[in-house]
Amino acid sequence: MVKSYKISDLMTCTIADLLMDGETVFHGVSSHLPMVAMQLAKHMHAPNLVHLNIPGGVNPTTIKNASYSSAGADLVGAAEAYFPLEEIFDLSMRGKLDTAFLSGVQFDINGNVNASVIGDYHKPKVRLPGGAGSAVLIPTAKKVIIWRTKHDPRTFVNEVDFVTTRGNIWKIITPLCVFVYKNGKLHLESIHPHTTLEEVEKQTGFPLLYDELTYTNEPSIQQLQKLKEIDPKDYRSLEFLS
Amino acid sequence: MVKSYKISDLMTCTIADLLMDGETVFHGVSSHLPMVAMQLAKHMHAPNLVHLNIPGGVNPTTIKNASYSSAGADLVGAAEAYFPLEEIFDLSMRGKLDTAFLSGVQFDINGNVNASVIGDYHKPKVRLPGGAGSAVLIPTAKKVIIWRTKHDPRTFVNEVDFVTTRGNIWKIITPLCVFVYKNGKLHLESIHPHTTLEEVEKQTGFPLLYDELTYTNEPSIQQLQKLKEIDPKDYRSLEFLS
Amino acid sequence: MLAIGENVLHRAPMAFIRELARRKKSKLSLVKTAGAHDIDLLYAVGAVKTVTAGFVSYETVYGLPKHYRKAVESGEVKTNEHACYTVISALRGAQANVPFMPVQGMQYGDLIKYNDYFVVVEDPFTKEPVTLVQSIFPDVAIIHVQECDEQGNAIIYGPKFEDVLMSRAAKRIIITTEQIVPRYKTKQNNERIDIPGFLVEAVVHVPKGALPTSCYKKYELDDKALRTFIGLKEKAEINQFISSYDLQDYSGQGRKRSW
Amino acid sequence: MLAIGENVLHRAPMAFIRELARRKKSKLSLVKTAGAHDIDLLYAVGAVKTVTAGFVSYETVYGLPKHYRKAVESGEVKTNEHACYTVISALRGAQANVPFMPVQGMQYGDLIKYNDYFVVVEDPFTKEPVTLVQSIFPDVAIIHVQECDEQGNAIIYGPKFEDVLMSRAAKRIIITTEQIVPRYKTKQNNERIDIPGFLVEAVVHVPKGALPTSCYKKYELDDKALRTFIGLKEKAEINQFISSYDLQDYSGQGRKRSW
Repeated sequence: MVKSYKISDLMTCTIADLLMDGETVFHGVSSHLPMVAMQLAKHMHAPNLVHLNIPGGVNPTTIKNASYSSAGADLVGAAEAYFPLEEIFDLSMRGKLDTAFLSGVQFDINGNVNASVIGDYHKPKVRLPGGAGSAVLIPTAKKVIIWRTKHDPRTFVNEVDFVTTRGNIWKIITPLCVFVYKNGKLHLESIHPHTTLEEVEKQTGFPLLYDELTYTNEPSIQQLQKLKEIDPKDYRSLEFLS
Repeated sequence: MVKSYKISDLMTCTIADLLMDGETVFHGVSSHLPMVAMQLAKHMHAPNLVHLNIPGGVNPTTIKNASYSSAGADLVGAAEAYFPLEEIFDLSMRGKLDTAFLSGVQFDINGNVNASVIGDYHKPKVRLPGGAGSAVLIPTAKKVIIWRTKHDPRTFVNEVDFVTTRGNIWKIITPLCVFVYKNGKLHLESIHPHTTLEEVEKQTGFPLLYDELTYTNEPSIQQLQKLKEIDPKDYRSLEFLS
Repeated sequence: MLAIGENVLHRAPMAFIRELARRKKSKLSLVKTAGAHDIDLLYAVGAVKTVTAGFVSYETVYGLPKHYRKAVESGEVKTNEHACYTVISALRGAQANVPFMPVQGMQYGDLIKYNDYFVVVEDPFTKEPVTLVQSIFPDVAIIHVQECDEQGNAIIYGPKFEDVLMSRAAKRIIITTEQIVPRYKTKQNNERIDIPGFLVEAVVHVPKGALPTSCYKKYELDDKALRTFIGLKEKAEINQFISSYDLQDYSGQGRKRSW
Repeated sequence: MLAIGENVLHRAPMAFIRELARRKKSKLSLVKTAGAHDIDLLYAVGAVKTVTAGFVSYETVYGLPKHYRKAVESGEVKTNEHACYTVISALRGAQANVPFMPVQGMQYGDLIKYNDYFVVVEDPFTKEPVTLVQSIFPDVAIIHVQECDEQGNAIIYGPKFEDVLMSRAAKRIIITTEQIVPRYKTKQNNERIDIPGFLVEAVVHVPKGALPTSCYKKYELDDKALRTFIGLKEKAEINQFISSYDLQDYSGQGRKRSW
C-alpha cells in the first residue's frame, strides 16, 4: 500500500507524536501547522492535552474556522474556557507550561535563536517581525518545539546574527529533518524519508552532529485520515504556500 | 424650627459636603457611615460622583441591602460596572483616586496614623485589625478623609504607638469636631454644635491648634430627608451601636 | 502556605477551613488580604503558625476577632502585617514567578522598618528610592465558588475579591463549590469562567460550604451562628460548634480530579 | 505615547488609526504587543517615530509589513524590541505606577544587552540576579470594542488581548465602538464590563471601525482590502486607500464625554 502525504503532513504528524496526554501546550500567531498538530494529538493519543493560544480559547473544539489566523476569536468561541496570552506567559514563568511552539529565522548549532534582525542590531539589513514570546517562553517553558518550514543555509547558520534567546530547545522540526538539542548542541535526530543525509548537510550551515541516524516515522494511515477530518482545508500547509 | 438629628447624621452630612461632583471616591469594610455619605452626596450635589468599594460595584444604585457589611455582593448586584479592590488600589497608585475614606485607631497632631498595634510592635498589648488599605492609600489618594466614631484621649494621642502611615490626611471627622491637616499638623477646623471647645480639648490628647474657630454646619432639612430615603435603616449609626 | 479566598464576611471557604480543624492541622501559614471568621476559627483551634494579611477583623456589628487577637497578643503566633495591596502585589509577584514587586506608598509609614519582607532600593532607571515587597508563593489556594464543572472550570458570581489572583499565584488550587454543573453549561459561559479547569487540582462539592459567611445568589450570612461562635471561649465549645457542621459539610458528592 | 489595543489581524482600532493619518500626525510613539496593519499603515504615512512591540508582522498568508520594515531598515525610525510579555510587564508597571517590573527569562538572550530599558540587578532578598524592564506609561490608549454605552462602559466580546491592561496603564482612554448601547443594557451585564466608564475620556461611535481587520460577532477580516494595501507603494496610493474609508469612518454619531 502506498501512502500519499505532503511534507506538511509529515511535519504535523511528527510534531503531534511529540505531544503527551495531559500536557499544557501553547502556540502563537502564524502557527497553523503546530495548531493542527495539537488538534491531531488531541484526537489521537492525547485527549487531555490542554490547547492554549493567544486569543485565550482553552481547548477549542474545532480549528476549522481559523483560515487566515491562528490567533482569532474563533478559537475562543469554540473553547471550554478563557485563558488569554498574559496569563499563558505567567503560566510559563511559573514553570507550568509543558510545551511551547515557537519559531525564529536563524538558528545555529549552539541553540541560539534569532528572531530580531539580519545584520547589525541597531542598523539592520533586514528587520524581522520580532521574537514575540520567544525571548521569555523559550527559557521558561518545560519543553520547546521549534518548527520552521524553511531548511536552508540561511536559516540553519554557522552563527546567528543576533541572539534573541538561546538554549532550552527540545526539538526543531524542518521540512528535511528533526534536530534534538542536547549537551548544548543541536544534533540531527532523524531525517525525513524523502531526503538524504547529503541533502540535509547541503542545506545546513553548520556541521551535522549525530549518534545514530534514523528516518523520521511516516504518518500513519490513521493520522492522515484524522488530518482530513480536523483540517479539511489544509491550513497546515499555509506556510508552504505563501 | 427645631431640627432633630443624631451625631451620626451630622457626621454623615459633614462628610457628604466634602465630596465633589465627578470625583472617584472609595470606602472599605466597616464603613457604613462614609458609604451613606457618598450616596447622600450623589443624591444631592454630586450626581456624577463615582462610588467605588471593595466588592467592586461601581455606583450601586442602592445601599439598602448592605445591612451588616459595606463590602458585600449587594453592592455589585446593583452596580453600573465591576471594578474590584485590586484595581482601585492601582487606580490610587496612578493618582486617579480622588478621595479615599480610611480610619485608624490612634492619631497624633503630626498626622501619624496607627492601625497596627497598641504597645510594642512585635509583642503588642493589643493587636489591632490592621490598616487594610491605609498604608498605601493614605499616601497615594489625592484626598483622604478619616472618620472615627470615637473621640477620646486614647484615640487622639500625643504620640501614636506605631506609625502605620503618616501625612496626606485632608480631614478627620469625629463625633466632636472636624480636624484639617495643614503645614504638617492637625488643626481644629470646626467643632460640632452640640459640644464645646473645652469638651474637645478634654477629649484630645494633644494641644488643639486653630486659627479661626467655627461651628460645623448642621445638616440641612433636605439632607435629613434624603438620608431617611437612602438609608432608612440607619446603617450610618451602626458604629455607634456596636 | 495556604491562600484563603474571599473577603471578611463573604464566600469564605468555611467547610474546608472546618475540615482543617477536624483533621487537627497545625502550624499553618495563612495568607489573605482581609480575613475574619476563617482566620479566627483556625486560631481558635490552635492551627496557625503565621498569618499574612492586611486586615483581620469582623465588620462593625460583629466586633473584633477574639481568638486571633488572643493568640497574637500572647506571642504564640506571628502576624505578618501588610497593607491589603502589598499582599496583592506579593501574589502578583508569585503569579509572574518573580522574587519581588515594587510598590508605591509604603515609604510613608514604619511597616517597612519593622518587617523584613519590605525593602527600599534604588531604582536603577531613575535612581529614586523604591519599595519592594517580597513575593508570596502559596502552596495551596482554597476557593469557594457558586458553580464549577467536573473539570474544575469555575465561575464566581458577584465579587471575586482576590480569588482569581490567588488561583494564579498558588502552586495547587482546590475548589469547593455550591453546585457541580455539567460541562456544556460552563462551556456556554466560557468567557465568564474565572478559573479554568486545567489549573485546578481538586473539585469538592460542598453545598452551603461558605456558611456562616454569605454566598452571593445562594444564601445570606448566618447571623445567629456567627454570633454564637464569637461568644465561645472554651476549646470544647469550639469543637462542638465545628461538629455541628459535620453533616452539612459532608453532604455533597466529593469529586476528585485525577491528574 | 499611544497604546494600540488588539492583536495582529483582529479588532484593531483602524478608523482611529486612519484618522491619525488624515490629520497628518507625526513623530508618534506607539506601543503594542503584536501589531500588523495598524503599525504598517502609520509607518506608510510617515507618522511614527518609535514603536515598542514584541512582534510586528501580518500572519502567514499576508506576509511581512513592508512599510514598517522599510522605515526601520532605512534607519529613519527606531524600534524598541521587546518580548510581547515584557511589553505586558511594562504596562503592568504603569498600571501600578511603579518604575519597573521584574521579569523572568530575558537573561538568556541579548535583548537585555542592546536595549537600555532592560537592566539586571541583584534581588535584595535572595541576592540572585533579576532582570527588570522599565515601565511603559502610555499617554493614550485607543481601544475598539463591540459595545459601549454613552458613559464609556465598554464590553469586549471574544478575545480581549491586552486591551483591559492598556485601559489601566494609559493616562487617557479613547473607545471606538461598533455600537452605542443603552445604559440599562450594560448595567444588565455589569460583571461583563471590561472597561468601566469612569476611566474613559471619549467614546466614538464607529461602525465597522476595525476594518479591514476582523471584529468578532460583527464581521470578518476584509481580505481584499488588506491585500490591496499590502500591494501599495506610493504615498498617493496609500492616501487614496485611507480616503476610501472616509464615509465609513464618519458614519457613526460621534459622542464625546465632557469630563
